[in-house]
Amino acid sequence: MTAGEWIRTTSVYRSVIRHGVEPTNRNRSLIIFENLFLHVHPVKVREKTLRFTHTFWLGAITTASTIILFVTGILLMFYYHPSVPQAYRDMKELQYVVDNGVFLRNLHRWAAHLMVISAFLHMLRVFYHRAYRPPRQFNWVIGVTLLIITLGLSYTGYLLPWDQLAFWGVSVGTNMVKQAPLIGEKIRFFLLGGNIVSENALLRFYVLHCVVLPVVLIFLLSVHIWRVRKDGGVQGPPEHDPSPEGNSFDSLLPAGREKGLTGGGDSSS
Amino acid sequence: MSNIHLVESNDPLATPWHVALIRPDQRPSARESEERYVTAFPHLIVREVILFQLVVIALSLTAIFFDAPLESIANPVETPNPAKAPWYFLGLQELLHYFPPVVAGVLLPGLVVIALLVIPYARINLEAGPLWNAEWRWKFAIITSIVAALTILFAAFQCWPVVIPTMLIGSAALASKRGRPRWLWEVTLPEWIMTWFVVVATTLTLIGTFFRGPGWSWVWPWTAVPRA
Amino acid sequence: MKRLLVSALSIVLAAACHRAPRATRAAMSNRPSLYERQIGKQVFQTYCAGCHGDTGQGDGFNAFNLDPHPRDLSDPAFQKKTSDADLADAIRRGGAGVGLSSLMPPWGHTLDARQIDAVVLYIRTLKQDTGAAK
Amino acid sequence: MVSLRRLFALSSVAFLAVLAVSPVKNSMRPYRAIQKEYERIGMARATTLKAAQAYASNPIAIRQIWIPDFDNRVDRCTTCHLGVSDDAMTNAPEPFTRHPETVHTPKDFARFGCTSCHGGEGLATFEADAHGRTADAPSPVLPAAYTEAGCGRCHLGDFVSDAPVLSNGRALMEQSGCFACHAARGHEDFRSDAPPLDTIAVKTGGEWLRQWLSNPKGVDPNATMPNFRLSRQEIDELSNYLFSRPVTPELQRAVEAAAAEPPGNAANGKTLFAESRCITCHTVGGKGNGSAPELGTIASRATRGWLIAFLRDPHAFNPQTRMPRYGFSDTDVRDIVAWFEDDLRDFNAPKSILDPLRVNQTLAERGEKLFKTAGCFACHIKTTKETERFGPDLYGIGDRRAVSLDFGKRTDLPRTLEAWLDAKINQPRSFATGLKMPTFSFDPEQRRAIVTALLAMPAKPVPEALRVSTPRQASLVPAGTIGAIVARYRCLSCHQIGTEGGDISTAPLTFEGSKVNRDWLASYLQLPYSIRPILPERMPVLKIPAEDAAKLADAIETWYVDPSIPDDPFAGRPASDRDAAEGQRLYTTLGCRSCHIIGNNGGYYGPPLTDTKTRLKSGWVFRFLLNPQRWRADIRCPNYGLTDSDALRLTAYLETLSSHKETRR
Repeated sequence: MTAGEWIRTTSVYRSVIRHGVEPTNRNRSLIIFENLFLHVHPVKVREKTLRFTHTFWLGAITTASTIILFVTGILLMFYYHPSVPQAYRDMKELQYVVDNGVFLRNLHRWAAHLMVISAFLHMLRVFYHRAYRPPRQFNWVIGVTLLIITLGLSYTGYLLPWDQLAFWGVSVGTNMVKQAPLIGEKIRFFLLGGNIVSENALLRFYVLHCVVLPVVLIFLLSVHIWRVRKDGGVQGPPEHDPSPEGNSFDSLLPAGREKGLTGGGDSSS
Repeated sequence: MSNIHLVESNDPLATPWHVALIRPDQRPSARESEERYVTAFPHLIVREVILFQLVVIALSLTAIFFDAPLESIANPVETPNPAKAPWYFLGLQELLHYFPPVVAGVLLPGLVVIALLVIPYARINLEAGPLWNAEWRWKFAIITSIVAALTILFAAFQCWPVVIPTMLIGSAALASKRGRPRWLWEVTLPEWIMTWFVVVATTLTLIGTFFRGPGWSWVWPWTAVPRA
Repeated sequence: MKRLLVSALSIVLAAACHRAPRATRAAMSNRPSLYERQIGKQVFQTYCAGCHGDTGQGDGFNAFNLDPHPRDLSDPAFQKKTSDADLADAIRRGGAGVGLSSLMPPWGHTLDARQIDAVVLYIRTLKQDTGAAK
Repeated sequence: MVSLRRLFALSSVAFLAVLAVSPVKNSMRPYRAIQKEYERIGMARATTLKAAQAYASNPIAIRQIWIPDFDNRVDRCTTCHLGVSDDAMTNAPEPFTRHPETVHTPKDFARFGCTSCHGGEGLATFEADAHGRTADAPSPVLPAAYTEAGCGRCHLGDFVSDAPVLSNGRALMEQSGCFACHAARGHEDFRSDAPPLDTIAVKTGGEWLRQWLSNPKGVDPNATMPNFRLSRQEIDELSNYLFSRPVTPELQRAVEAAAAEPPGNAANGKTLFAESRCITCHTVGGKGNGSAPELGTIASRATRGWLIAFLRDPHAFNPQTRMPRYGFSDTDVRDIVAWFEDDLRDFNAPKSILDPLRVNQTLAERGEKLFKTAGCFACHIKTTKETERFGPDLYGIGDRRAVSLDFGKRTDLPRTLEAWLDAKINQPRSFATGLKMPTFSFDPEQRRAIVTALLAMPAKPVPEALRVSTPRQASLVPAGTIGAIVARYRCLSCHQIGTEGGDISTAPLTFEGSKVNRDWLASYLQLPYSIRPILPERMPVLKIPAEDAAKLADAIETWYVDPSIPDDPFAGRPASDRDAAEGQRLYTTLGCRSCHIIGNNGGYYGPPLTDTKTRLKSGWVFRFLLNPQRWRADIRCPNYGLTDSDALRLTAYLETLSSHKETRR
């Protein structure tokens, strides 16, 4: 008996993992069913959706950036004080004293940029593939909301280093908000906790960046991904009928139904 | 499409596998669906993990070779010239250069967000076929006049970064009526509009990021002096 | 094990380099910092130049009525034969203190050790460059 | 599937490899190697086994000095500069060299850290960042030439001991009138002592004014007015404007009346001039103190009438002037000016040099505008609004980041703050066209001093508790009758009382009453003589009337006394002849005669002691001998470290010295 086999006989292991390791379809299904995180996937997927050009994996890239941002962000929070001038000093401390501090900060910064870009490209991809069509209308709306939240996260995070770039970037941005008729001034005051970008603004942006927006993001992202599956999996390029005059069942049927009928795991959760 | 009815039922016995209602003016053709299915594990999951690793590798390499910018400590009395917003808002800031703040800072972004949100609910998007599919005379007149109106409107504000893409995309849309190349002919009206939006937004963002110097004046990226 | 190695190594090194510190301290006087020279110059011009002259040649305006004459501090031979410690001692205790003319007053109560060191450093810069003169 | 597995394996390896880069880089940070090097050098230099072990057992870690009281400063410089307080590291290679001893080192390392004095980024653990050799560094390390700027951030006084360059720079800035145009912390109430221009039309001629405006220093080497590099046209406009200004009627009458007076006796004037000791402030042919105008060509500079009227009452012409109002008689003044006209004139000057200018009204109007736009008013018009200065303010100039400076045309300069400042002072208008700052002719040493003083102006003042400044004492300057006498003879132009007054005289008056005998003082005021013949700056014969002199002497005897100086150092036990003889022996063995004259014997570096008994009070002599520098910090007389009894014996000896045979008591 190898060590691996022995481990699999222990009661602790069996209390955690309830399926075997043999590559049978049953085990492969159980892996998906029995894992909270994996069960957003169907058990079976159409093979062609795995092709790179089908979706360009843009949603996955955005999600991957999100995961990186969460990990690096939590680590950075251990070293950060949202106060003046300590916030800026903490940037210096990351650079000079904290082990891998520069790497963490760089990773967080570049991942944030990647997330904005990939989310935007994801939106374009979905649009050009007409994947917003029924039944995916609402998921499109959630997606647009997620894009706005992504911009909000990036923007609130922009202030936190409290350097010239941050201060003036945020000053310029919040001055645009001020232009909104009637409520512009009020919104700006509400965002900044005052009439100028000050320590209050730093604290508000910090709370928005580290608590409010991430929680909303997790919530909406879960709904978004869950609905991708509920709506019949990812939708790639619209399928062309070879003859323009002709009509196929595919274009008549809502895309989601089709897979449900042909044995996808739609109704299994 | 009112002659098509979908049968909604969960009873597999009551629901035949395929129901086809064939319009009298069209010939019946049932395409054989040869969809192959694979289990999500490992095929999808492994790909996802690889993708995640690739993203981490790409970002780590970037993080190792390029440091995130950090300037001197915030100083409310020392205004940098120009003071720039984060890059994704520089398109808006560039618009601010041409339009009154209410228009550029509130109206236009608000319109964009609303337009994006209603996309899946607008009939024009759902039913869109190739632009020149039918009623082309009428469409040609409308599109020509809209493009012309937009061009004149933006030209009135001397907003050339919008005028030029508008004219280019507008003429491309009109030119696609010729039917060649084929893929161009197939582009729908919503797609033309989105393309126009993307090109304009990208142009404005690029200009705001790389071509704007002190006093929001035009500079070339290669002649740009370090910010003072 | 590592500790043992370090100790052994240090014994060897200490033995090998026993003479090093003395040599480096002597070398120090050739490299006063700019600031030290500034202080030395200031002290010299305030307290010494009246008799020893601005360039240390013993030609200050008060020199002519002093017998014996003030020392020519720029004289290379003098510079060579007098150590820093001797110079500092003469400044501190005055001529009478080191068995020379009492006309050179003791400065030990007026200047602190740091200022005297600085002035010694400055006096060293007054040495005439015989090579260049010829 | 196989290729997917291979890809997965490959990407996993790459994934782990890439994530390992940063920790590896982290473990190879430069300070680690530097600390190992220090250990090596330390062990090589160690003379004892214990010392060597100490070097070996030093952990490799970031070291820092934390100063909570000073903006929460953290200095990690000692992470690499490990040997700053290690005697064995004298002359070790950088970064391990021991810090030279200064007033604050090594004792104050823990109190002030490193960046408080030297600048630089204390938090940094990389050399380039720490020393500020990056493009956007907020405070680069001060270059060695400007090191004393660090002292000036806490030491706010004009004179900072042990910082000669800084002190010189601050004095130069004050003298050159920098603060008339530039606002700076601590100089808010600066007033330029440039003369008012109201009487210029009756004082001088158009030709002289033209020469002066084109280059003040060329006309008078003592000029404090900088060169404004005016064009011929601008000079014409300004001269016309200045000559068009109305002259105060009384002064005009006085000048005209004086011009009509008969000529004086030049020979007598020459004698009067010499005993008036004008070169205590002025120069003649370059000889003299130089804090007032050169008089070698005075008769070609001002009209006879103006000179006579001015000498009679300078304060009517310029209430700010430091020139005393001598007690000359009307004839005296005529004689002096007659001598001026004979000898002190510019013999090469055109005859018309003092001819008044015929005012052209258009030019004068343009000149009035120019007077404002060129900033002349900043020094010459006493405005009530002192908060608004003509030039840019100097707040925080020492902390300006190099990237925020406008180098303009000066592409030749290194992009550093000190290079920018030095060039600004040297050639202010070389940066762009249309700049207004005039050109001062400072030599490189003076520029270094001024740049040092500028670099000492921080953006944010150091915390209150760390500031060292001479407290502004309540004024000890008298008012009333005595005050009027002091003001008339401008005692404070040369002497100090408390913290006020000039620095030309070596004798501060704050405790003068404890120092000199009243009777001696009264006669000295009427007819002073040279106490320090080596100095060109001597007490002028001000022709103070006996009555005024007596009043002054009484006031000094009463008010300006130091209670810690005993009236009778012998405490009721008068010194014996033996004590005096012993004192005389001390006088010889200590070598006092190298500087002091008694009779005909001795040097004249210090004041002669022949008349000690008449001049000085014994209590003061005793206290002075114990610690000369207590009287005045820059006293050259060495502290011999005398015991009380030796000092008393020496006092007893000096008390026997009197040129008058009779004794007063």
